[in-house]
Amino acid sequence: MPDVLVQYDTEIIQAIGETFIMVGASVVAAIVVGLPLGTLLYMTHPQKPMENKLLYQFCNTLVNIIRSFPFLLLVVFCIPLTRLIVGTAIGTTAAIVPLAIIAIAHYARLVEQSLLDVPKGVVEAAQAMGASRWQIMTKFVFVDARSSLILSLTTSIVSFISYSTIMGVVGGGGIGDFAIRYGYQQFKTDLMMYMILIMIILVQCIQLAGTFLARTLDKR
Amino acid sequence: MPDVLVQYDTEIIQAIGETFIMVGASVVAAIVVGLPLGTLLYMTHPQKPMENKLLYQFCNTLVNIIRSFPFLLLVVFCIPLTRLIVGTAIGTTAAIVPLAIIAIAHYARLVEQSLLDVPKGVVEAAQAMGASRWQIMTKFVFVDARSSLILSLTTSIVSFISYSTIMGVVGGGGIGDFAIRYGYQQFKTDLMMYMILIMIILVQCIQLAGTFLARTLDKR
Amino acid sequence: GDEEATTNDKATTEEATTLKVASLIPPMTEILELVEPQLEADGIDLEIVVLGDNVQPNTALAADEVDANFFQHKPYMEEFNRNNDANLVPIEEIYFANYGVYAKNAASIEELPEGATIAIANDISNVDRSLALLAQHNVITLGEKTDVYYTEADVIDNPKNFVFKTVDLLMLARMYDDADAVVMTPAYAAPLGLTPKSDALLTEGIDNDFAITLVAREDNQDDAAIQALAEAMTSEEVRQFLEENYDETAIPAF
Amino acid sequence: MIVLENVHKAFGKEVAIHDVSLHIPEGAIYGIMGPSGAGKSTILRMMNLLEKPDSGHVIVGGRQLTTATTLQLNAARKSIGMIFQHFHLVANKTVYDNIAVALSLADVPKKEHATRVAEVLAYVGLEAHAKKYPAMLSGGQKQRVAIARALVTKPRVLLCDEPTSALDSNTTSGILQVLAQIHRDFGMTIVLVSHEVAVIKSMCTHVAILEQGAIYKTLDITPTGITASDNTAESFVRALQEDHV
Amino acid sequence: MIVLENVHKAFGKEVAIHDVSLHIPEGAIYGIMGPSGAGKSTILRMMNLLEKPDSGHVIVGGRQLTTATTLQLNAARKSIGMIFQHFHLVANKTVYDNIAVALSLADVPKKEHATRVAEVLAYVGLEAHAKKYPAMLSGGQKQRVAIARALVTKPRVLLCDEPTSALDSNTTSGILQVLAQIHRDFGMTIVLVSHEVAVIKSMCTHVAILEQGAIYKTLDITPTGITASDNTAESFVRALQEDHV
Ligand SMILES: Nc1ncnc2c1ncn2[C@@H]1O[C@H](COP(=O)(O)OP(=O)(O)OP(=O)(O)O)[C@@H](O)[C@H]1O
Ligand SMILES: Nc1ncnc2c1ncn2[C@@H]1O[C@H](COP(=O)(O)OP(=O)(O)OP(=O)(O)O)[C@@H](O)[C@H]1O
Ligand SMILES: [Mg+2]
Ligand SMILES: [Mg+2]
Repeated sequence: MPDVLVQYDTEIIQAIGETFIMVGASVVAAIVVGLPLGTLLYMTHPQKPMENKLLYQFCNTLVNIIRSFPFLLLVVFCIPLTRLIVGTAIGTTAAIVPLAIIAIAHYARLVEQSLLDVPKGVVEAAQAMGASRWQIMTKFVFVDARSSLILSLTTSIVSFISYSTIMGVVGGGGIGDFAIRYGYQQFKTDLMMYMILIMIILVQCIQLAGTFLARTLDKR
Repeated sequence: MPDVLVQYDTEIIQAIGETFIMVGASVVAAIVVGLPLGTLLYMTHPQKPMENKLLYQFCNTLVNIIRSFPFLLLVVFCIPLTRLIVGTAIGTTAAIVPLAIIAIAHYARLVEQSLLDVPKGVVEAAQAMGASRWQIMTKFVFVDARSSLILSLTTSIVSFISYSTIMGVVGGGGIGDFAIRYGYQQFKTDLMMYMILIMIILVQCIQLAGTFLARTLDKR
Repeated sequence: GDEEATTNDKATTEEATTLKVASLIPPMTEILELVEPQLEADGIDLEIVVLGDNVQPNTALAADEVDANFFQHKPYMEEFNRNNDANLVPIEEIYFANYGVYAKNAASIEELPEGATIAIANDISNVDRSLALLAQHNVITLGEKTDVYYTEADVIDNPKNFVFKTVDLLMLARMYDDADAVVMTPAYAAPLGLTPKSDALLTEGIDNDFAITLVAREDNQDDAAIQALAEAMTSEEVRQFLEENYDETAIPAF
Repeated sequence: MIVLENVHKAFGKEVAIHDVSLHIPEGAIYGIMGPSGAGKSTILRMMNLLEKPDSGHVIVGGRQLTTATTLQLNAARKSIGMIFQHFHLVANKTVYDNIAVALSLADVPKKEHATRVAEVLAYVGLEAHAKKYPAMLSGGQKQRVAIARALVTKPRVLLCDEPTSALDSNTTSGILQVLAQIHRDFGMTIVLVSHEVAVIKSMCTHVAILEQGAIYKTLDITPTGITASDNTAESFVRALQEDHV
Repeated sequence: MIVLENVHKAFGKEVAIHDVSLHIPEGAIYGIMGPSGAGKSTILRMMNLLEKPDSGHVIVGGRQLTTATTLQLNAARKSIGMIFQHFHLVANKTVYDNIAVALSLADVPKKEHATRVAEVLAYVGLEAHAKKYPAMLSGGQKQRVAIARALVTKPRVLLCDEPTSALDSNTTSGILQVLAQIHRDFGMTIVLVSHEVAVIKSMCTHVAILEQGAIYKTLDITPTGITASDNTAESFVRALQEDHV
């Protein structure tokens, strides 16, 4: 192993761990909140099962507002909320809050779009069977859109990794921040290159896994 | 108009102009290069009209590598290229190069995914008529996927606006950077809020226009 | 110059306390690392919180998230206090970061061509500082200070029509190739192999307000742990460290 | 049992259904015929309110669907089976799951699913294809899955939109026999949209003929019954060599 | 004209086509029949190589498609029209554009498009629907658009997969008359997959009957000709009241 990696090995391992925590939490937020929010956006669209202009515009504007913030300022804006939730506004745990919020907005938008590509007939079949809205989504629409939802999540995760690199602002750490701090600010170019390599490998693995899973589950 | 806006009016107008230039150039790059790249990703997928594992993996890895870089470091990495293309590495024009590169990778990924949702039958109909690959895409697949492609572009543009806020590092300017520099770093909170409001309005307009256009063009 | 560390009544701390100090980059972080063992001997567990932004260390300090920070000069801190109703207080000036002007293709400021581009940092206090440095050496003339800071608008005389390009602090060093001249701190010049002593066309020297200072809050400024930290940071060991590793770059201010 | 009262439906400026009233008695097998584009599918889709009439009422089993709440409508739809003209199978579900989902929506306990799905798959002759996905099926096989899905819950009302359009006459008579059998056993009401005169004649007791969105005529007829099916290639040879088709 | 030599096709472990050889003479109207799932669509789709056989050869108009380059294959396909069992219309193109795109792929000058599209739309009785999108059409209307799209380029070979499955007998005979007319005028080769014995009998000179992926029998028959079409509601009444169908 190259000297520079040996020299910084504990820091690097810690940074990798921090990235996993931040991105992992974002993924959880994206799935637990972003997926339902995106589903609501889809459902309340005109001519969709829960058509509702007001609710649609509310959710739509909410997502837009979150996505409008320069990410740095979103982090700053979240500080009071972060403090409320995790008790502190600095450190890896604290970084999770703004990351999770942007993750939710980001994935919700892609979910909405994936669901809009589901053929009308699938929804009609569900409605004809008397499926509730919940059943229409879980038993029909999600099933039909599953490979698309997985590809969207994959794309989102890669974006989350990218967002996490900015979390150095509030001491979030992570590989990206490590690369920026040591490699870029302190001109340890070789160290920076190794960190970027780690990120490339990470992204490549996630993308390959996502593409593979999506392709396997796509029976259309 | 609030005093603080009057005081900074020329700077604000300039910042808005810079944002438009940076985002506009990204959009052009996304359409001119990202769309073909995403199309190539789709075409070379297994069981798609130009199935080619090697070419697919090449493009896929390329997109992944770009998307792996912490955005700040991508900006730095691009400096030699930027200098080559626009003659300088600082200023709004220079900011366009890294922004365009990330825009290309970002939109290519969403294009790939949108096209994967096109029903097989559409491609088969084209193939049965002896359509060339170019014709399969332009006369059939893009037509079927057009609303999805527009929604993807809309999502991408909103992301580009977000990316453009980081371009202060190379003196790119723009509303987001203005909000960060004057509003956040100089604690002019009211100014910052106005800038964020401008960004929210901008994003909201783009999203509304995109959603409207996509819905109008969707005849499925 | 600022007040010296005041006399301390309580000389000892009985139990181990944790002291969180926010900082940004070397040599700031290195100084903190250097004094860590000494504080540990005093029963103080020093935790260095590295942040990546010029505002958050103050925000965190004001919000009691950290006990002190070490990254800024006094004017910057005062500006923060003014705008955020904060009560940050300077504890101890540690070193002068000797701001300087560097140029790749000019050996002196006179050699810079008419209309040359000068890259300066884009945050307002550093814009002020960069312009002040140039004014100090009569390269430009600044008018009356209308606001807290000088901005480009305050340049009333610019005989050689220099063009100022603002870029991120982190980007300054990279502009060495691009701009005709760069105004930056030694910390950013060092990786390019540049030192204020031998390469800078102009330097700020030490006769200014811009010493990097240990900062705490009004309510904890007298805490034994803070005082112990201030003491450790002004030790001979630190002075020696700075003189050996940052000659002319970080000039001890104590 | 199924009553349409002055239902009217326009798509943009084009009127698809002009003020149609129709009364379908409980337990009937009711045929709907008419040329392509006459409005057969539209009128059938109104019977479970997939197509909302612009005016008029739809009453199924005594329930006013047109004024029902979503909850009431869902409840009513659970007892109305539908075979779509374009099948509308879920592409990412296997044949088995496409059928089983209808059972789980009808609150049939999970442990009964396997036997009931196997039963309907046997009816439509697809026992061997349970694990396939729709994209792996031939046109007629897809249609038979759609039939199986509608039958599996034994609904009180069965709406069939061209249920045998993709099937050869032997497979068709097989399916029709199953329908007739289920009708005998459960006495459900069947509405059968078909362009095949033979199908209507063999099954229906009542027929409505549509033309340009209006009822041209309703007839009461005596079903001729279904001739035995013989699903072999030889039957095609015989049919081709017969003088009359 | 169309020769299949020992073509074989398996989907996974399931063999869909077992070593089939078939010779379709130039200018023939060749019927393919067989029960649902027999392999009719698969074999038809091999004739323009949409389905690539695992082994064997496909020769159309003297060209070996199985060994052709993409360019050669595309050229060959331009003279082979196809009507898909599931239509495969482009959902975001109007009826007009769905048909016109076939013309532009066949390099027909743009200025001829309007008249030629109008002509085929008249053939299939959809003049009034040119500006509609497929989602606004009834099942039979969609099928007729698919037919019009295949006919508009006047291809040398026409592959039809259940082209009239969604059409009532009157519309069917109208379409068949158009096919017969075009066949008389241009002498193209038509391969007609159908489960309707009447359709095959009225048109075809040769028939192959498939069973489980193999040819059970080929027959030469004399087409009975198409009985005049009468596309009114009254004709349904008459048909229902006739004794024999
Ligand atoms: N969404 C729509 N927008 C516009 N017109 C429509 C729409 N749906 C149906 N139509 C029109 O309404 C008429 C009736 O359609 P419907 O599907 O009920 O016909 P059908 O009798 O089922 O015909 P087929 O036997 O061909 O299936 C047709 O002319 C069709 O073009
Ligand atoms: N992609 C596939 N994967 C697996 N099996 C397939 C696939 N495509 C077709 N088959 C199987 O191959 C057999 C022949 O299918 P084909 O579509 O050729 O039938 P067909 O004669 O056209 O029937 P129909 O009259 O019902 O359209 C069927 O049993 C079908 O299930
Ligand atoms: Mg219909
Ligand atoms: Mg078939």
